[in-house]
Amino acid sequence: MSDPVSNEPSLFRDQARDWINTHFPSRLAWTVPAAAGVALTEDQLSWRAAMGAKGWGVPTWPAAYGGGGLSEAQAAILAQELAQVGAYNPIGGMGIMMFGPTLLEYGTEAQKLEHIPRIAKAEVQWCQGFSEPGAGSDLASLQCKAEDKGDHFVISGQKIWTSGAQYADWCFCLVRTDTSKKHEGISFVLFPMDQPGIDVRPISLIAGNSPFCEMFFTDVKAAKKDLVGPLNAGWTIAKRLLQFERSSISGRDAFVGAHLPQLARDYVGSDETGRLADHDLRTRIIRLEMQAHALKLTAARSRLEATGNEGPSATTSIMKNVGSSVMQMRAELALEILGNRGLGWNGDGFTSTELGLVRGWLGGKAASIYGGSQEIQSNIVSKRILGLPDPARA
Amino acid sequence: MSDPVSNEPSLFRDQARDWINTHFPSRLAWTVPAAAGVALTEDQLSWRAAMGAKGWGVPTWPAAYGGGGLSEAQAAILAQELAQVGAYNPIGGMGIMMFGPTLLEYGTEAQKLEHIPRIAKAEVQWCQGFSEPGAGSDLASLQCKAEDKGDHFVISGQKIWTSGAQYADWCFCLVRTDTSKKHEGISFVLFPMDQPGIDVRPISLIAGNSPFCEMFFTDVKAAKKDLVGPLNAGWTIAKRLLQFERSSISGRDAFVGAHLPQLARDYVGSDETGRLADHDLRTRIIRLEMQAHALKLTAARSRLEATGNEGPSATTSIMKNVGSSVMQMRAELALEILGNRGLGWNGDGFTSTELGLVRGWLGGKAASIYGGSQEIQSNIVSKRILGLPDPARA
Amino acid sequence: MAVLSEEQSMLRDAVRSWVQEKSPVTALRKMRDSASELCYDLAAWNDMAQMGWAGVIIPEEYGGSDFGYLSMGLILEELGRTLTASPLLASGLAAASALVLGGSHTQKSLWLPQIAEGSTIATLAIDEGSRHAPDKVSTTFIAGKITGNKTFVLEGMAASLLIVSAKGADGIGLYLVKANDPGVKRTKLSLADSRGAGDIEFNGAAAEPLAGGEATLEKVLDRARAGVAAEMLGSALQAFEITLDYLKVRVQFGQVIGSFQALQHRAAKMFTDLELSRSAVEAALAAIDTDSPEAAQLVSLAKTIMGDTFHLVSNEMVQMHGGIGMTDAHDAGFYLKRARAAEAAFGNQAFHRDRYAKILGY
Amino acid sequence: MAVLSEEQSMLRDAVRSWVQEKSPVTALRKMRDSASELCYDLAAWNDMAQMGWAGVIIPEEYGGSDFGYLSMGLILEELGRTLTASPLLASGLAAASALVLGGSHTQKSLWLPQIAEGSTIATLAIDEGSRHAPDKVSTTFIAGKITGNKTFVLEGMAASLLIVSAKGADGIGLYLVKANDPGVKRTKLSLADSRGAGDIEFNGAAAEPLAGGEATLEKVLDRARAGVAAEMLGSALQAFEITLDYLKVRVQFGQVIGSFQALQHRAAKMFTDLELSRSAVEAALAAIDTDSPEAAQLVSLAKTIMGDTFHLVSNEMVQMHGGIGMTDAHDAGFYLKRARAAEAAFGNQAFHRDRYAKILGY
Repeated sequence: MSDPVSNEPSLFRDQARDWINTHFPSRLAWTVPAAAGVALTEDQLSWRAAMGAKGWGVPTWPAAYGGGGLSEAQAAILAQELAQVGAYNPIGGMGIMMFGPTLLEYGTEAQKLEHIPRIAKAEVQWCQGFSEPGAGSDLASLQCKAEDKGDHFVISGQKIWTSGAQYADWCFCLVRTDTSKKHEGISFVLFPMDQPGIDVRPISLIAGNSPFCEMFFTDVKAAKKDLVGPLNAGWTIAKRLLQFERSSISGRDAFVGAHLPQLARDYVGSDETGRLADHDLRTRIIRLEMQAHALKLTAARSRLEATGNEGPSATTSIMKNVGSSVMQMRAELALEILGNRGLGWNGDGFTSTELGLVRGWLGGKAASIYGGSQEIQSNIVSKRILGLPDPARA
Repeated sequence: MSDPVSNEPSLFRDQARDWINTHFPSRLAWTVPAAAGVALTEDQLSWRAAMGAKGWGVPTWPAAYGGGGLSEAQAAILAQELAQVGAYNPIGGMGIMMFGPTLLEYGTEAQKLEHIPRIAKAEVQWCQGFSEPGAGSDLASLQCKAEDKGDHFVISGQKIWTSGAQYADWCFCLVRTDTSKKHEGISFVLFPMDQPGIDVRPISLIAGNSPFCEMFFTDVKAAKKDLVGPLNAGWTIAKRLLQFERSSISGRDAFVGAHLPQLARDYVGSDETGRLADHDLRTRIIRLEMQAHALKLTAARSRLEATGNEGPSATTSIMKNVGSSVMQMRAELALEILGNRGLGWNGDGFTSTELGLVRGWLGGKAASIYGGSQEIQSNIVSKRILGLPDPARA
Repeated sequence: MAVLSEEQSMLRDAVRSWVQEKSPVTALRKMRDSASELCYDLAAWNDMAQMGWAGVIIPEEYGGSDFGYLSMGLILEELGRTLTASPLLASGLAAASALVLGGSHTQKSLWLPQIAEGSTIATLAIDEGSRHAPDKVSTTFIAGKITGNKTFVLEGMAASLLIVSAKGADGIGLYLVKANDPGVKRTKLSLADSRGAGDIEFNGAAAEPLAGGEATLEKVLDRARAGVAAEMLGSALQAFEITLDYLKVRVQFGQVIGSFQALQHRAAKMFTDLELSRSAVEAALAAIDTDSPEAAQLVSLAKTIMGDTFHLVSNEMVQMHGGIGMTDAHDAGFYLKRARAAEAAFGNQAFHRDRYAKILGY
Repeated sequence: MAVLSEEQSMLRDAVRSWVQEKSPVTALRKMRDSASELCYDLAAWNDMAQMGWAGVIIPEEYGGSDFGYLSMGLILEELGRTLTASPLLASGLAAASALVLGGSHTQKSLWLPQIAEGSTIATLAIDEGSRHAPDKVSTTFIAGKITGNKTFVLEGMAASLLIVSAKGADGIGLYLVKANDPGVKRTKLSLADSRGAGDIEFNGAAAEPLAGGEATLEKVLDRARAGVAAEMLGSALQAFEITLDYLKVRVQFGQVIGSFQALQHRAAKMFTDLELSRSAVEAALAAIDTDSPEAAQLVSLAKTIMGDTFHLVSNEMVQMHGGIGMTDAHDAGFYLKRARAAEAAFGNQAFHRDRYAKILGY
């Protein structure tokens, strides 16, 4: 599955470059992965298969489970070499960002061997059965219940805000296995989505798309072997998974969106001193750009400091909030820069960039809600990091 | 004490103007009242006596208690006429803003006849014995206690943040008369300051002045006749007094401080388009000026809407917070405008205006702390006005 | 709330009950989903016109009630509560103002009664680029003909009378152009807030001037701005109240979320901003009614404060509702989209901050 | 915290224990109350110099340790925690940088060893007006003589060597002037933060140029700015930690006030800003150490973010302490006053926001 790789950086760089040149279909250069639900071209399939076989879609996961087995330094070199030729990573989704790392920590050997290699090859798409209508920020109040039927559980209830449920093969799901306790009555189970009793309904969002679904479960089955961790110990695993989720989000959001200085030069113009003509707007663009820059430096510092650590630390909580706020503010400023042209919904009257910025602005409002809302993140910082207490209950 | 005044606005205006021309010493034109503790000049004494005798220092208070007995409309005309010739109102202080209005509502006829006329003539200075070291925002947790000794109370304990205690003749004071209850164990008493057992110590503040004092009471006496309202019913009266305090503060703070556009023109200069040369700073000055302008319009609207009402309503709580925030922001911006010259403490290297702005900036930080902190005001708005509940106690 | 006359109170109450009964947010949703060409409900507009709302600022001799801008503001505020789409702002306020301020007796006699009865929709065609810049005009008026491109004309597709800013011999002025002139070409724009707008090309369209040049233009724009601000006030208030109601019923962690102090303080901030906004909006409308020299300054103040407030409240509406606020099935998205469109209309906050300071000389 | 070398960790620990033991905030208070002429404690300064801190960025051949700017930042951060007043920034960092970057071998040989051992205090004299504007220089260098007025020179009264920006034949450059030159007249300024500064008049004072002109000046200023930012980081961290401790002990309404969510979220905001600030400050110092072309941009970023953060934290320190924070007996006022002085030093946030964008071309 994986050829031996050199530990010498410059040698590894040569090896990586050679491999990419051999396997990356040049017609895909500078393209992006297909959206969820869209059929792949032959090139896209071949690139995914190659990266999956090599394990380089998840370069630092252990080779024993289909990962690349690379060091962080090698993974960084690989990323540079991929970027060099405009090659995207074809292995992505929930399984990579959240479920895989969690299962690597909490799964049994059998579970890891069953699921991780298929994630690493992007053969299986996962979805996340966490939130419920009454359990959003207060996730642990979830009600969806699993009854013990000997060799399997039977699950009934409702989940909501499930990304890509309509395309998913498997679901990792939080279920209530003890109604007498709150946090200690939750279990973490896996089950396939192609079974009776699962009703998936896409939710139409304000941006006009439907990236999330509601899921209604009626007597859905999960095998006992697919219980992760002990019974009623799912909350600990869920918290860890949410850390990975926040970590992946925080690294991502802040740099999504328009290049504001350039957009403003195009739409607003510059004055004779070379400054953007709208000074009020310019000041706010600068503040945003500085915030984004500082976040980028913080992410780099955090990676450096974590060298040798076990994974994302609690400080990722600050990055999630700053990241989503930077992203949302960038979208707001882009809209303001566009002026009247930032109000389009569809039609020929607007360019696709303009329409994309409007849709992106609306879609981005979710960033401070999902994966732990802004308020929850602030609670986490103030309680876990700063040690501020809960109010006394009198 | 008070000549009959006409109810016809133009006639009243003539009367007011005549009276002012006769009684206002022209040497005082455009001067300000002497600071607390400074001896008055002959002119100042004569002006205070004239206004006190006429009752026009408190124009809308009932004439029966030494007030002016004027309508709101007449009081407005009087204020205009005073402003016209640069005449200040020599009757001020705690008694006017807070204690007088409260006693007018809650005092017995005998109490009003004893105290209000002397306040209206500025013959007696009052101070406020409310806060304690352990009872700031949570005022009702006060400990200073009063024991019933038949015809009088004996008071022991400590008060803090008492404005002008070193110059006060009387104190209105919250004391604990029942230790078994919190809010329902507080009484509102009055006592003279020139008696044994009162130790007043000025507190040195970060601005370098000492406008507040600590007061230590050891067996201080308050006569039973000087209990305002029923025993253990002082909290209601205190809340009303705090409303008057906030109302007087909110009307005042927002317009304290430098005229920023002018200050900025002088220190920063303008560009060729006539805009202030520092555009980043300019944007923030505009925001502040707009906030102040909107607050001014709100104060006017609130006065208009309150026509016929019984006094300051709960909406004054928003004005206190906006007022103190505008005042503090104005001071911050003034400092920024001054640049290096906004860092002076004393000496010839700085103008008195510059030094005054620095001291004012520091002193103004108290505005969001006293008279109900910013946090308390926000609690009041969210609970009393918006009806948001306290957290459930589990 | 400003102290209202008895007639104003009655008017406000009438609008309020009509809006709640006949024009809830579902009306806008239905209109959007039907992909209406007009972008407003014609029957509702006829109702409104019949109740005289289109003639509120029009003198009685030209078929209006001469009730003033504060009264018009009351109507727009109530309409704003449910995001009611109608040509009232473009026609009954902005275009009518242009005719009232700059029209000859003949022009007024012809157009104002039709506007007041709602049979003619008129509108302003001012902006040429993506940003509001009424002093930057390339459109020309030469020998009775208008030539140039106007963009983002509110109700541009529905209007039969266009009031166009153009450069003539004496500088910038306003001109009347009939929308059915062969020299007029219109293109519909599909907007996020589902309101009606179009781009308009003028190729030598016949035009007649209004009096007063740039001074009239500025006054007309200020009236439109104050009107938008009044509408925004209603929308922001409703968005806030919906959110406040949700804070009182949504339970997480065994508490209604409105019991969490961080949310309480953010709610208090919104309430505060709404109170300040109301003061500014009402002062601007009142200043227009009295033709105060401070009107321009107050209008810029109102448009800015109101813009910032609606911006904040619409964002908080989504955030405080959490996931449900992100769904199209909830109304939050409608308020959010309308907020940005209203902010941009006739100059955004940055434009009006700059203008406010320029008026005051810094 | 940046990943430190072993030497850097040792240095930081040494500074930390010295600061906590020898230079708590009470030292500044005592200095202020004694109305010291120098505005720093001479014994403490001698301690610091003896430990080699004044020579950290000076090459070994001129008596320093050549330890770099990140190391100097570590020292300043620790000193900033207790607001320690010393000429380290003015002399050991800013003036030393000018000599290192622009000095001839002779100049370096003469001055750098004295600066490194702390026996000579040197400082920059740059600003001429109330605002930082290093490109606006009226002071002239003609025929070996400096003439002009400099204001707000840090440690201006203590310094024996002045490094002055002036206009010479080739434009703006830096010049060495001895403070005891008969053409130098100094006036002490009494500042809110109790640090030392003076106005300086130059009337034909003898001067010798440093090399590199305006480019050197900018690099020197960037080093000073990064140093101030590092000091601010320490001050802001300490102010935050003192406040956090208070939130955990002060009881109102039967709760420690740190249990109130609104205060918790404000604390979380401060923590977040401090983390972002640290990243920017360390990146700026590291960029100077590697002479990165991004140094100027990173320095403006650091000075701005750090300025905004210290501004916020110092205000919250007073507000969250309530009345006690307003008293001179508490340390909050010292942090507040120092915050504003440090914000203004070598360009405030507005200056550096503008500069940041100009560097990036917008």
